Amino acid sequence: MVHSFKQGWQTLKSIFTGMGITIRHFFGPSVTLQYPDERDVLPKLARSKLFVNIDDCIGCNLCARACPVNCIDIETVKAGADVDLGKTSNGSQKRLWISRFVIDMAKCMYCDLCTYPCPTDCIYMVQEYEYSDFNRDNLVYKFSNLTPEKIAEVKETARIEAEEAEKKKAEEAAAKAARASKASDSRPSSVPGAARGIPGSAKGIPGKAKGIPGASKGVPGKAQGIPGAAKSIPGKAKGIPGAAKGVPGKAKSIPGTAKGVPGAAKSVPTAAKGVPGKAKGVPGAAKGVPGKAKSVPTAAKNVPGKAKSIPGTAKGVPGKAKSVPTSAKSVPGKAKSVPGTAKSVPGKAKGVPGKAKGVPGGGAAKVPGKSTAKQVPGKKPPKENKDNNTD
Amino acid sequence: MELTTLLFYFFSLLTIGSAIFMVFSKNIVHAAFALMFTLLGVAALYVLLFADFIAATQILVYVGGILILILFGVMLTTKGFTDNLKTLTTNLRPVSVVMTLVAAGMIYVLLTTTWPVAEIAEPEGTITGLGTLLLKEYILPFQVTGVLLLVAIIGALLMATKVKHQQ
Amino acid sequence: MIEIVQKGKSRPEMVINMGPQHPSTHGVLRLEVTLDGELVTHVRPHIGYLHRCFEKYGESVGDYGMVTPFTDRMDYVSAMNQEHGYVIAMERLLDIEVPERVEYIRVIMAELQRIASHLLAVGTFGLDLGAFTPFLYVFTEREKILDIFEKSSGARLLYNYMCIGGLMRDVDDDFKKDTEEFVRTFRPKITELQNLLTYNSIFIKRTAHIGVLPPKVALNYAASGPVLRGSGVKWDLRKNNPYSIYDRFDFDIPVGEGEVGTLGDCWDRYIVRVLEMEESCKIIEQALEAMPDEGDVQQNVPKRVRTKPGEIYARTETPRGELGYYIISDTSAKPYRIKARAPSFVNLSLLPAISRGSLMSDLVAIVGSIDIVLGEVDR
Amino acid sequence: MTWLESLPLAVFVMIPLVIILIYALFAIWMERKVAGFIQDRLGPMRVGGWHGWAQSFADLLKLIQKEDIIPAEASKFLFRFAPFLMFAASYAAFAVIPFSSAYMGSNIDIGVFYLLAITSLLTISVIMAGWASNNKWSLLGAMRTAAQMVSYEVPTIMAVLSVIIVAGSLNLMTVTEMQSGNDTLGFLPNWLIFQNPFLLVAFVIFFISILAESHRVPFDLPESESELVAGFQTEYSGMRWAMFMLAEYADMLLLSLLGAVLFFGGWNSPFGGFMDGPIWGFFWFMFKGMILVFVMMWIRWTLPRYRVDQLMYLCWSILIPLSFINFVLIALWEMLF
Repeated sequence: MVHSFKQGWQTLKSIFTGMGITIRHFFGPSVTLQYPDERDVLPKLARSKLFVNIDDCIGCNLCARACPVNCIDIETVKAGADVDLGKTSNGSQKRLWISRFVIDMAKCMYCDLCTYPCPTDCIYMVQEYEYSDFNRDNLVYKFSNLTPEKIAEVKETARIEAEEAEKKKAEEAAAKAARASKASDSRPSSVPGAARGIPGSAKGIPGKAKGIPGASKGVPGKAQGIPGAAKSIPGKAKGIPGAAKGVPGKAKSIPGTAKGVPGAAKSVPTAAKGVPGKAKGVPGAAKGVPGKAKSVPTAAKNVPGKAKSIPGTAKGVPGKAKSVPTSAKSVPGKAKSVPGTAKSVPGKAKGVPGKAKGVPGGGAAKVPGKSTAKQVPGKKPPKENKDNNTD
Repeated sequence: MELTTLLFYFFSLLTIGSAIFMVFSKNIVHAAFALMFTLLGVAALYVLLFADFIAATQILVYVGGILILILFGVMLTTKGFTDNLKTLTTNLRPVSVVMTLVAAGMIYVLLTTTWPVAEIAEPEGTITGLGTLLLKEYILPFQVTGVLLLVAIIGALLMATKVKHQQ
Repeated sequence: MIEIVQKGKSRPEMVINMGPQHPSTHGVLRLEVTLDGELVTHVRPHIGYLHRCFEKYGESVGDYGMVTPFTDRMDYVSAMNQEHGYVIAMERLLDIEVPERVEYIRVIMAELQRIASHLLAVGTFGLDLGAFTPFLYVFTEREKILDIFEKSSGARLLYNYMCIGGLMRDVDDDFKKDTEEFVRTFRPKITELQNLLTYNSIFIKRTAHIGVLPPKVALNYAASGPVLRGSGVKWDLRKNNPYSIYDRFDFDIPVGEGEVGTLGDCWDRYIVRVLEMEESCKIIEQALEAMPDEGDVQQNVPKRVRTKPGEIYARTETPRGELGYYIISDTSAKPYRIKARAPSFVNLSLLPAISRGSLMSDLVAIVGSIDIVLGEVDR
Repeated sequence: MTWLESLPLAVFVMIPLVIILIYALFAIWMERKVAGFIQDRLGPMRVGGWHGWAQSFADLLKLIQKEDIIPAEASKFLFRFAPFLMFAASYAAFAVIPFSSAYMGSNIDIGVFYLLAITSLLTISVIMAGWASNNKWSLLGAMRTAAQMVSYEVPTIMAVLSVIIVAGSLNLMTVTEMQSGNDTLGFLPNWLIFQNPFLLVAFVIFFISILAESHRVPFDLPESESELVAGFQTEYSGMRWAMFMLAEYADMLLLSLLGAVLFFGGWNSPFGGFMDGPIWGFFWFMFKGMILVFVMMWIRWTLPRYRVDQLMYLCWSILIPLSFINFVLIALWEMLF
């Protein structure tokens, strides 16, 4: 009897002790953060997302080899002997075109092993952690800043050089050379007939491209990235909130914008942050409607006598003249204009190779105003844009 | 029609309908739940007769107690699924003959009796009256019932401990 | 009249599947429970829902250093301890001497991780028994530890912080201060937990005399960690077979004593974890005091791991028990064979033995008190 | 009475429904806030602005939109019917609660008795839901609930009876009226809990029992989510599940209000004549009820839950004998003083 009363008292006592503790916490402060409004300050070493400073990348493939889950995919093309690719920030000479530098963040396990072997420290983890997406494909980040045309061009060059080397060999052993040449033909890296005459279409409209907003993921005010094109037309393209949230990989996919400036299409995260208000909605090169890839012809026109065959080509492949892939994500009404640049597909402009070699960087600035068709604000870009997500 | 009359017919139908369902249902659990409606209907009829205490007792004892006991019995004693438990009708012919006769007799009585119609009068203090009756006039039956229940409880306890002992 | 219709084989028992999506199986464990009423007559754990081929991966992934992040993923609740075991195994295989500072940092990290892991274990144990609030209180403390980890390693859960021969990077500048601060504020929280949960009489009722694991059975099943110590067996590799620099510290090994119930019941396993957190605090304090302030954590890290044919078995004490790595090496860059002896897996095998005859609700308590991590069980 | 005449009656009986609905929305929000604050969190903060006050509305909206899933093998009618029966039982019991000196659903003599009788329907509806779901977890949960509720009805009734023999009436309005004013000493209100020392014990028994009756922690075995997934509610979704929640919260309020009537003077102001009157009476009554609800929540977020056999042990071996002894002692005290 006494025992059970004692036990009962113990029970009540322990319950009241517990309730005392919880009521103290009831009146105590909260330890949580109201997340989207308040954010925790991440330590500077926090590992949240991989980033590649492509300017410093020498294409050594060490990071891809260090990755335990193979989420990094690098493809390089040998630069010609006469081409100077510049140096990295720590002074090593770059010898390879990085035609493909893809990191699949959906696969990445954030182990940080890839960052240690990098000789130029160009791959590293950054603190950005809010990049979840509904589509797994959007977690594949592309860092190469070469346009498809440029890639095709450098590949063609590499192929020709390789072929020349082969020919030299072939002179020595003809049968052997024939076989070797076939093999090199079938390699994907040497697509014949790359359209090289096209770059520069965006550059040609410096005065008009006052703002190519919209490609950002919805809210213009948050577009953090700026495609390289902005750099090439400083002071004129007042605000080009770029393709996506500072993801350099997206910059590539605005062919019209970045085309003319291979190498310059650096992602400048946060650069465009304040800009969207100015983004007036003039698309870069074409109307954004496939089939009306007018900017391409005009761009080509400025390369007199050289790219003659291109207008017809671009028009002939309407389905493939696609505008910015990332812009497909933009919410109509917010992303007001879509830089709907057309692009002629490599392989079609067969007449061009060799002739337009000097174009990137050159004859672009002369594009007449008529090439800048105005994009209707609020219009959604064509659906098939997504397919154009090549690099 | 008056609301009370309407309610009376509604609850009568509920009672009879669910009773019929209960009798003819093959599934014993369904039958048990149908019994619940019957009991509730009866309770509502008690209310309409101003027997509020009886009505509440009806719910408390039959619905809250006995019916749950039945359900418990059904669910706990058969260790398989209750689906496997089916009611079976036997001796259908003799029973229907007898029941038809009984029903005919009852209907005859129902039709031939002249039912007195009285003014509705709400009785005052049903519990007080009940309490007085139970503790004065019917004290002996009341006590005997109590003893009977006590015996039942002791018996149940004994049976339960025996089963436990055997295990 | 009532007729009982026999449909096929009628069994007096009810078989239910607890899991793989059940709130209290701590992951994707599936328990096939045979019930007689609410009495458990038999339990069969079905595992493998989280199998990620750790061992096979380790043999194919590239080189020895690339295995470390996968060890994190075995017992993701105590990743530091998993790494610690692996790097110790590799260092013994390669005969690498580890700098003093690295050893101290590793021990501090491992002990912090032990506290974090035990906090999770006691929190979820309470959660299984219906006490939601202590779970969040201990999580607040766990977050502080994760903050310390994040500052130094950059990650909050899967660190990949230790590497063969050293550490991936040096600790944060505030590391010492943060850790001291944590230990100082953590001790009162243990007291609070004791008052709120441990000595709550309902909690005691739910855990005392439940799932009793006699010492002999525990040893026969090769149980380890708090499950073994809960049965009163004083066995802790940090003391019995010291690795790293654990022989330099002064700490006790708490064992279950059957304070409120039978020796080896759920409460004993629980209290061992709580007391171990205090011991870990002691170790951390001593280590912080003795830790050299300067030193390159990478100085003995081999540029390339070159192995000779050989084999090694190294075992360490993780929060869940004895974690052993058995590695066979050849001259290639990849391990020939890696086998991990996972304590959760071994401890889980106890479940049928100690849960027979208990109630359904006790089964939940027993699973919680064994504290398994399915990542480690399935590997 | 004709149809038209009964219209005001219909409005009259709807008043508790409105109270329950508003209270349920508030209580669900409150539960979350209490849980949040106790756990060093903030609880809902976003919907509606100030401290997420509209969270319950958002949830309601969500639940309305949800698909009404009925398992293929379920007993369809019973599955659909059970939540409504449960809520109907809770709601019907509010008829005899004296919300204020001016409002009471039905002023019948057997008030408490009726209330206890009608709440026994809750047990049936739980069994119905559990059985009709055709799910083992549901059935286990339902059996536990039924056993628990039937058992705890006994100590509840004993505790209520203890009050009744002091008050001398089953009518809750009468019970409340006799608690108005201050007691002989002058500073304590004339509430029953201060009138008889053994009523304090009765209150403890009553409170423990109503925790079990409304299946709250530490007696939340019917839904013990760590064991039985969600007990008898496992298969329910959308509005039917919301009906269960509504019934559960209504039950909580009902029993808390009953406690307020029986022990804390119902709608009587704690300050004697000060702040008295029908409207204030309603306020005080709900206030007292909500304090008991708050204590229930406070307990919920503090304690672990009992095991099913321990629950039964507590009921049959401790509470029932204790309540019987207490009952006799109260009767003796009443005879002596």
